[in-house]
This record gives sequence, C-alpha cells and structure tokens, in this order.
Amino acid sequence: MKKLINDPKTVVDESVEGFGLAHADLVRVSPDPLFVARAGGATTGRVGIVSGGGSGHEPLHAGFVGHGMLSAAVPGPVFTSPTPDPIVAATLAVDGGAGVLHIVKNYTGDVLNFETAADLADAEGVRVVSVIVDDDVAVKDSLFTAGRRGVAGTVFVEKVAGAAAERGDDLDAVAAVATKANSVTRTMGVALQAGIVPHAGEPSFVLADDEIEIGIGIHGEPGRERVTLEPADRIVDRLIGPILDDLPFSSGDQVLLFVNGMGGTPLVEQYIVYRRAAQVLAEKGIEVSRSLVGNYVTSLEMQGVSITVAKLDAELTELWDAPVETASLRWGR
Amino acid sequence: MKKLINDPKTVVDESVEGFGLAHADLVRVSPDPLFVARAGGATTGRVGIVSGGGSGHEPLHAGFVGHGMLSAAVPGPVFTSPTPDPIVAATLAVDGGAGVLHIVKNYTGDVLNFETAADLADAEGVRVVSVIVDDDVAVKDSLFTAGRRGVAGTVFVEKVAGAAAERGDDLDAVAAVATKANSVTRTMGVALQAGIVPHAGEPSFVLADDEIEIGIGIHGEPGRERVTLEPADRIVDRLIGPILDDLPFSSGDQVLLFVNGMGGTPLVEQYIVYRRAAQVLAEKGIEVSRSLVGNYVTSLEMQGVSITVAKLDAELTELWDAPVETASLRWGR
Amino acid sequence: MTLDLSWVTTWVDDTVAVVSDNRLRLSELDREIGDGDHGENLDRGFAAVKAKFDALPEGSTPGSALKLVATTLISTVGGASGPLLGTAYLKGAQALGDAAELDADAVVALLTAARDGVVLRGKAEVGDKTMIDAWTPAVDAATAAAASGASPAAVLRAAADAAVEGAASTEPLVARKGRASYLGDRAVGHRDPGAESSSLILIAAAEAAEATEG
Amino acid sequence: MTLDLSWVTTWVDDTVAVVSDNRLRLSELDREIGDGDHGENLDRGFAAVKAKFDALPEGSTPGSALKLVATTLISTVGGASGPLLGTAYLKGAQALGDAAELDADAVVALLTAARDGVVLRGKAEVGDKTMIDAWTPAVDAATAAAASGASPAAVLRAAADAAVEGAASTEPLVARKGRASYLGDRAVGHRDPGAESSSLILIAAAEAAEATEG
Ligand SMILES: Nc1ncnc2c1ncn2[C@@H]1O[C@H](COP(=O)(O)OP(=O)(O)O)[C@@H](O)[C@H]1O
Ligand SMILES: Nc1ncnc2c1ncn2[C@@H]1O[C@H](COP(=O)(O)OP(=O)(O)O)[C@@H](O)[C@H]1O
Ligand SMILES: [Mg+2]
Ligand SMILES: [Mg+2]
Ligand SMILES: [Mg+2]
Ligand SMILES: [Mg+2]
Repeated sequence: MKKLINDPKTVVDESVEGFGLAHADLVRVSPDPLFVARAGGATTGRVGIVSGGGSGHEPLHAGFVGHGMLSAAVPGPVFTSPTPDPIVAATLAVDGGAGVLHIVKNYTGDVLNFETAADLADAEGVRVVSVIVDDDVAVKDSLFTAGRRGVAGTVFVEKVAGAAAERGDDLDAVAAVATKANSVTRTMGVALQAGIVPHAGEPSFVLADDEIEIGIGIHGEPGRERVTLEPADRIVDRLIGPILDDLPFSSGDQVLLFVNGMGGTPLVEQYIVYRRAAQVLAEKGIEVSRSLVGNYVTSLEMQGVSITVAKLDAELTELWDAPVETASLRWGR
Repeated sequence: MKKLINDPKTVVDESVEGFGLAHADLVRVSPDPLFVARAGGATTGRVGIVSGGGSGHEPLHAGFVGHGMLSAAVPGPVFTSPTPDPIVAATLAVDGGAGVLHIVKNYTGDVLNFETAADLADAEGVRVVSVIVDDDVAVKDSLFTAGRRGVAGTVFVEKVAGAAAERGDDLDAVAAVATKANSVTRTMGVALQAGIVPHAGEPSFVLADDEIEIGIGIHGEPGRERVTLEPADRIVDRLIGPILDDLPFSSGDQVLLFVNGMGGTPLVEQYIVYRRAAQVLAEKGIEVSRSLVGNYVTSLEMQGVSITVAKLDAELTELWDAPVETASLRWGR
Repeated sequence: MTLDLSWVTTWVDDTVAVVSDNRLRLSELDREIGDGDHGENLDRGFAAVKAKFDALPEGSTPGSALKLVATTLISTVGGASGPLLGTAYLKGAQALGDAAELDADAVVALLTAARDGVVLRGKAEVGDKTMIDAWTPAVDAATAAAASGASPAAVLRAAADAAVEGAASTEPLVARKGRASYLGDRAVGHRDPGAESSSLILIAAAEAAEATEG
Repeated sequence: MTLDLSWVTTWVDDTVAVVSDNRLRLSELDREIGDGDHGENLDRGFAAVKAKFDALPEGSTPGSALKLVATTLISTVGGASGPLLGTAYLKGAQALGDAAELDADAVVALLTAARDGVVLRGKAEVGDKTMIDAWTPAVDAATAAAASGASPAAVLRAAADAAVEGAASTEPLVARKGRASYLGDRAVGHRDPGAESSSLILIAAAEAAEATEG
C-alpha cells in the first residue's frame, strides 16, 4: 500500500485540518470533537443541516459545507461512522433556534450513532429531525433487512435540503424536501477495483483482472453480482436498467443525471459513462434537464462509478439551481 | 487493465461527446475536427483563448471552457498532442476579430503542432499569439534542451488569461498577463503509481511497492529521482523546497497554493499534502492568500499529486477572483 | 459465591487484552462480509475504556463501572457495534442498580438486559447473522444454569460456551442485518465478526469470574 | 538509373507495412524513455497516408505524392513526430519540384531537404538523441555515395545503412530534446524511438528503389 499519509491513525485529523486551512473562507474546523461547520456560525432563525459518516468518501460531506448546503459535517474514522459526541457538538453549534436536520446515509452504524446523538441533542433542547437516505437500488429492500444503502444520491438530498433551509423553510418543511428528494432518487454503482483503507493496508476486496462488481456500495460492500468486464456501454445498461425500473421513471419525466466517480476512475471514463446513460434516457423519452459528473461520493481510490437519476419537479429544480458555495459544489455566487 | 471504455480507439471521441451532452449549457462540441468551444460562439471584439494537448489530463482543458476562461479546448488522442487541423478549426471558430491566444504546455509535440496551427490560422487572417507554459521545476532548463514542462500551473495561466480577455484586454495584453502568470508559477509533482494509457494497456512505468517518483511529469515521464516511500510530510518537503528556491519566493509574498491530484489519489490525501505545504509556507512567512485543491490536471488514474505555488500581485489576484463558469472551475456566477 | 467490582475490573482488563490480541482477526472476519474495521473499532473503544479504568472513581459499583464502559464505548467505537455494545453495557449496568455483590440471578439479569439493549437498538433476531446470535443463546444458557443452582462463574461459563457455539452457528447463515446483509448468499460460509467479538467478551467474563472465585 | 513515381508509391506501401509491423516495438521503445505512443502515432498517420494513396490523383509526380504524405502526416500523427516527419516530407517534396525522374543527386537533395526540415522545426543536433541522429548520418552517407557515382538505389542503401547505425548510436546518449530529455542519465542505454522509425523509413526507401531498379 502506497499512500500520501503520515500515519494511518492521523489520516482523518490531518486531512480535515488541511481542509480547514484550504477553505478558511468557507468553514471552521473543530478539532475535538471533530466536525466542520460553516464559517460565521449559526444563522438565527435558520434551520441547521448536519450530515456525516465515515471518512473516505470525500468530498462528501465536508466539501458540501457552506452557503446553500450543509451547516456542518461530521467525519468519522475512515469508513466508520462517527460516534454521537461530535454529532451532538456539531448539532448544537449550528442550531440557530429553528432546529437541526440530520441527513443520514442508511448504514446501521450511521443510523444508530445519529439516533443516539439526536436523543442527546434533544435533551439539550435542540429539536432534531432525521432523514435517512437510501437511494441504492442494488440492495433488496425489506422490513426485515438493513434496507437500502445511502450512496451518491446523498449529494442531491443535501443540496436541495440546504437550499430549502437557505430560503427560510422551517424544520419540518426542510425535512419534507429532503424526504421527497430521497424518494425520487435512485442510484447503482460498479467497481473495477477496490480502494485501500489506510489502517487495513490491503484492498477491501479483490476482483480478478477481468472481473467487475455490479451494485457495489461506497465502502466496497459487495453488490449484486460479479461479472466479466464488458464494454462501458453494456455496463451502463446493467446499472441504468434497474434504476429506471425501480421508481419507475417514465417518458416525459425531467431528471437530474449524475455520474459519480468512485475516486480512482478518470473523468475521461466518467464522461463515456455519462454519454451512454444520456443515450438510454433519451431513447426512453426521459429528459435530462440537469446533470452532474465527477468525484462527489467516493470510496477512497476505488475504480468505478455510480449512476444516479433523480426525478425533478419544479420545486426540486429550483432548489437544485439555487446558489451554493461550498468547497466542492459551487454556483450562483 | 480494467477501464470503463468501449474501445481504446474511441475513448476520446466518446468521452468528449459525453462531455458535450453533460455541459450543453456551457459548450458545443465539434466532432470532426474535434474541439470543444463555448456555447454561443465567438464574442465580437473579445480575444479568444485556445488551449489543448493530449487527452488524459481531464478536466484540463475542456473542463475550463466557458465564461472567464478558455474559448475553446482541443483534445488530442490520449497523451498525444492534437494535430494542427483541429487547432486551426478551433482558432477560427473562436476568433471575434480581436485575435486568439494559444496557451501551450511546453512539450515538443504540443509546441510544434500549435506552431504549425498558428501559421495556418495566420494565413487565414487570424492573428495568433502563443504563450508557452513551463512551470515544472523538476526539469532542468536550458537553451539546449526541450526545457521545462507545462504542468498544473496551466490552470492558473488559463484562469487569469481568461479573466483578462473577459474584461476586454487586447491580444497583446492578454498574452502579457498569461506570460506574467507563467513566470511567477512553479510546480513539482510526485507519483506513487502510474496510470494506464488505454491503447497501451499497461502502466506507463512501474514503481516498486515502496518506491515513489519525485518530479514526475503529467504523462508519467520520469522525474528527478526515485526514492523510498516516506511519510507525506517528508514528501511534501521534497516538492516544496525546490519550488520555493526556484523563483525564489520570499517572506511577505502572497501566493496561490494549489495542490493538484493526479487522478487516482483521494482528496483525503490531497488535503494532508495541503496541510503540510501550508505549514511550510507559514514557517517561511509566505502568505497563502488563495488556494485550490483537487484533481485539475491529471494523468489518467495516476496516484500522486503536484504542488503549485504562484506569486500573486494585485492584478493576478483580481483576475483569479473574477467570475468563471466552466464545467470544472466555477465561482462568481 | 458472589462477584464484585474486582470481577468487573478483571473482566474489563481481560477484554481489553483479548480485543487487542484479536484485532486483526476480527477485522479480517469483517473484511470478508463487512468493511474490515470491526477489530479496529473495538480496540479503539476498549483502549479508551482501559484509560478510564486506570482512574476509576472512588466508590464505584459494578453497575457504575459498567456504565462507564458503556458511555466510553458509545463515544469512541462508532460504527454499528459502538452503539449496540454500548447499549448492551448501559442496559446491563442499569439492571444491576447499585448492588455491590452479584449472585447468579444478578448475572442473568445483567446478560438479559444487555441482550435486550442490543435488540432494542438493532432490531435483530436470532438467525439474522449478528451479535444477537451469540447473545441470545448465552442468555438462555445462563438462565438455565442459574435455575439449576450454578455459581455466578458457572453461569458465565455456560453463557460463554453458548456464545462460542452461537458465533460458530452464524457461519452457514445469510445475513439480514448490518453490512453483511448486502451480500446475500455470499455471506454464507463466513462467521459474523460481531458475534465472534461478543463471544470473546463473554469468555473474558467467565474467566474473570473463575479467577475471582478461584 | 532513375527513380519515378512508382518508387514513391512502393516506398510508401512498404513504409505503411513496416510501421504497422513495428508498431508495438516502437511504442515499447517510447515507453522506456518517452510516453509510449510513437508506434501508435506513426501507424495512425501512415494508415491515413495509405488511404490517400489508394486514390492518388492522376498526374501525380514524386514531389506531389510526397507532399500528400507530408500533409497527411501533419494532420494525423500529432505528437512531436507528426510535425517533424511531416515537415521532412514537405521540404523533401519541395526539393524535387515537379521532376518525374530522380537521379542520385535528386535523391540527395530530397534527403538533405528532409533533414533540414526536421532541424528547422525541432532544432536538434546530432548527439541530442533524436531522429536527427539517424537523418544526418544518412544524408552524409548519401552525399558521399552520390559523389562517388552510386545509383539512386545505392545512394538510398548507403543512407539506410547509416541511419541504422545512427539509430543504434543513440543508445549510450543522454537526450537533450524531446520527452527523453526529462530523464537525464536514465535515458542512457535506450534507443531513441524516432531515430529507429526514421531508419525503418529509410530502409523502406532503399528496398523500394532496389525493387524498382531490379
Ligand atoms: N442490527 C444489528 N443488530 C445487531 N448486531 C448488528 C446489527 N448490525 C450490525 N450488527 C453487528 O455489528 C457488527 C459489525 O460491527 P462493526 O464492523 O464494528 O460496524 P460497521 O458495520 O459499522 O463497520 C456485525 O458483525 C454484527 O454483529
Ligand atoms: N526537437 C526534436 N528534434 C528532432 N526530433 C525530435 C525532437 N523532439 C522529439 N523528437 C523525436 O520524436 C520522437 C518521439 O515521437 P512521438 O513519441 O511520436 O511524439 P511524443 O514525444 O510527442 O509522444 C523522439 O523519439 C525523437 O526522435
Ligand atoms: Mg465500519
Ligand atoms: Mg505522445
Ligand atoms: Mg465493520
Ligand atoms: Mg511518444
């Protein structure tokens, strides 16, 4: 394992410190308990939005802290959800009196730690509402399982919720927007090669030279099936079919098409994936009215991509278009 | 080799097609000869700016086409400079009557092909001025060699030249800004692992499990020396020392600090690098007044980073801050 | 025969050691069907517990000491296992009240409340391939042993043996909770890391009791 | 003994074949001290030349045919070698004017102008470890052969032999131009790919002339 790190134990602290130095105009870093909040502190009367989870998915979440998106991000150790303490601290720090929304990716660890944190923040008099993101169609959903995972669609949920908070919606309204955004968003991913967790020192899983994993999770959790490497267009077809069937999306829909790099796949390949995905949607009469391509929800240096399709109505489009000023997503200011 | 491609021969065409689909609000793609120009065409009386080079460095250059930056980008085959034809076509397409600046990274192939293209465009009545970017301190410079390479500093040169063109500077003034920007910019990179050129199918070079290459170029050209893997802070010291000595930078200077990912290195590591680089500059009394961190000038999925330091004066700062709206660099609108 | 605070401290010390010794093995189990951090998570948590126990407040009871384990794990482990095991210790501690001495029934109450805490948070059932597959057989065996008049140490030994078997019983299962549930059939043949670590914790409890009694 | 258009077409055909056959080897040489695309670049270019030559305009002369090679290479090869070799063919073509038959002196003029074209663009000298290390010895040998009365085919054979030696002579050199210059001492021991491909082109020229004469 070769990594640009000093010590597997200090990776997250040092990286977040660097992040704070690089983006001092946007954020403040609390080193202990570790969280990243907007520079300038809480805005009185505005709903705060906190998200977080294991590190290794950068720019998620700290890269989305700023005007029009998150109020704070809580980075856990690599691929391990943060404990309740920093979540509570971040929640208290961003509360402007209007309560705080927790946006939580659906992993047992994240859900349980945010749940505990929400109880504790409540006990401190801060009202917390939680929205669970579970956009990954690769996983079979049922009452008796852990349910679907939260993956790249989290960016969409965080963006529109942030815009709703920025325009002054109250906590229930912001939560309703986030819930709606999650409900219209579907994602599926593929891995060609695993990333390496610093303290593990070896790949999270091993794929043969001609194998790919369809339906991969963002921690390298296995997906639906391993298949032999195919041309990109065929792989895209394997991802987008289940996505479109699931909601279902239909002709005439307006959508956001989001091709997300997992960290180690060059942009040149991500756009090849985008091309085919756009073709498939066009064939089905689905109109791509907004798009996003790049490394937004990564899995360290994993090679692979995910495709997210989110159905847009007028409100979600407006909230997506609203100004945002964060380290990794910025427009309108 | 596992890649999300259909065919090594169609990688660039399909990727650029996907890029055009994803960013139809910003750009138009000319498929043959292949170039990417701003949507909306040339602006009468404004200087056009064309850059280009081998593909595989995305988002450079097409990701920087748009308001306040490039007028057009000409992507060659992977790691191979484009021929003169598409450069000429792009040059003619973006000329608004005020002439066109060519921003060329200093590689023999790029220089020769752009030179030929400039001659041909001149013959068509379009005045072309060329600025060569050669920010890489890893390479010994001399009249008798090919000279320094153009690497990540290209982003800085393209940004400030684009802003100068946008505010209405004439061709000589825009070229002067670009020349000044290049002259105050220094870069050095490190590779932990090579990327794989699609048609080659194997890594451009091989590093042992504990080896890194200091002074790497963006096509995987070898650098100054191979050393044993060290902690990130020591590696940063190896990069930033020669950078600061070269100009030289001195106490009291204001600079842009730009940590650039080579494609396969996660952001979490890039910020660890940024942290140390910022520490070193602070120790020397050099003020980081602007910063940039991310994958901007890549080498496919190469693992590694480069560090760029550019000395800012009031004009360069203003031009850096000016609004820009491109696929990969955006602020102020 | 009863157990007191010294049993708790010995149990905690032994757990710290066994978790540290098994760190890589537990993460390896987790790499096979999860995300490979389980040993790391617990080791971080129990190292923090050890630091707290090095300065255990005067007048601690078994219950207050176990509560300290709980809050420390909740604050330091993260992941799924942090809140789950933390809640186990928390509910177990609450079941003990401020008793200074624990008889066999108190031990059963401790284990039962601990297991119920995990279920409360994680909603898993036996057969879901989670730490519950170690805890529930352990609680059942402990209950039976206490009913037949066993000593606290013997109750814990029965629980530990059942937990070991329970951990082994996860191997043929498909997971329905936690990360391994994403694997479907591919989890078959692998042991659940949380069930394994829970069995180690319960073995440590039995050994500590035997050492204290002996 | 003179050479005419059929020599040019045979030369081009042979070059297309030899470049295609050596594509991987040339790229391998380039991978060692450059960016690994030289074979690919030339193959793309000469495949395009072949397509153009399949429909060579009526009334072509050696000069106009070589100019077509030049413009096609410039438009399709890219990289450093595209403009350099393109300019070589362009200047060589210009040196021939509209002559239909080439004697030994014309061949020397062709090679000299080609070499000068490469120098004009690339500013390399002998010893810089570039294609000039093949071209300049080739020009010198051709000049000497013509002076001693050799046939065009013999002039080209002398050029080819010298180019082969020149390509080999690049191995011990440190590069001062092109990508290999970034390598410093590490380029030592590797043959320059552009010198090698130039020697292949000149061998093809000699063989085509021998076949035409023979
Ligand atoms: N819902 C649940 N109920 C009980 N135990 C669970 C549940 N989900 C996960 N676990 C346990 O947690 C263990 C994984 O813990 P750990 O690896 O530390 O956390 P994470 O999965 O967040 O990385 C699993 O092996 C399993 O025993
Ligand atoms: N300045 C120069 N003068 C002459 N030949 C050069 C010069 N620079 C490079 N070359 C030749 O070009 C060859 C490399 O060509 P190629 O690999 O196709 O282009 P690139 O280096 O752009 O990838 C080198 O082997 C060398 O012979
Ligand atoms: Mg985990
Ligand atoms: Mg090249
Ligand atoms: Mg785990
Ligand atoms: Mg080359």
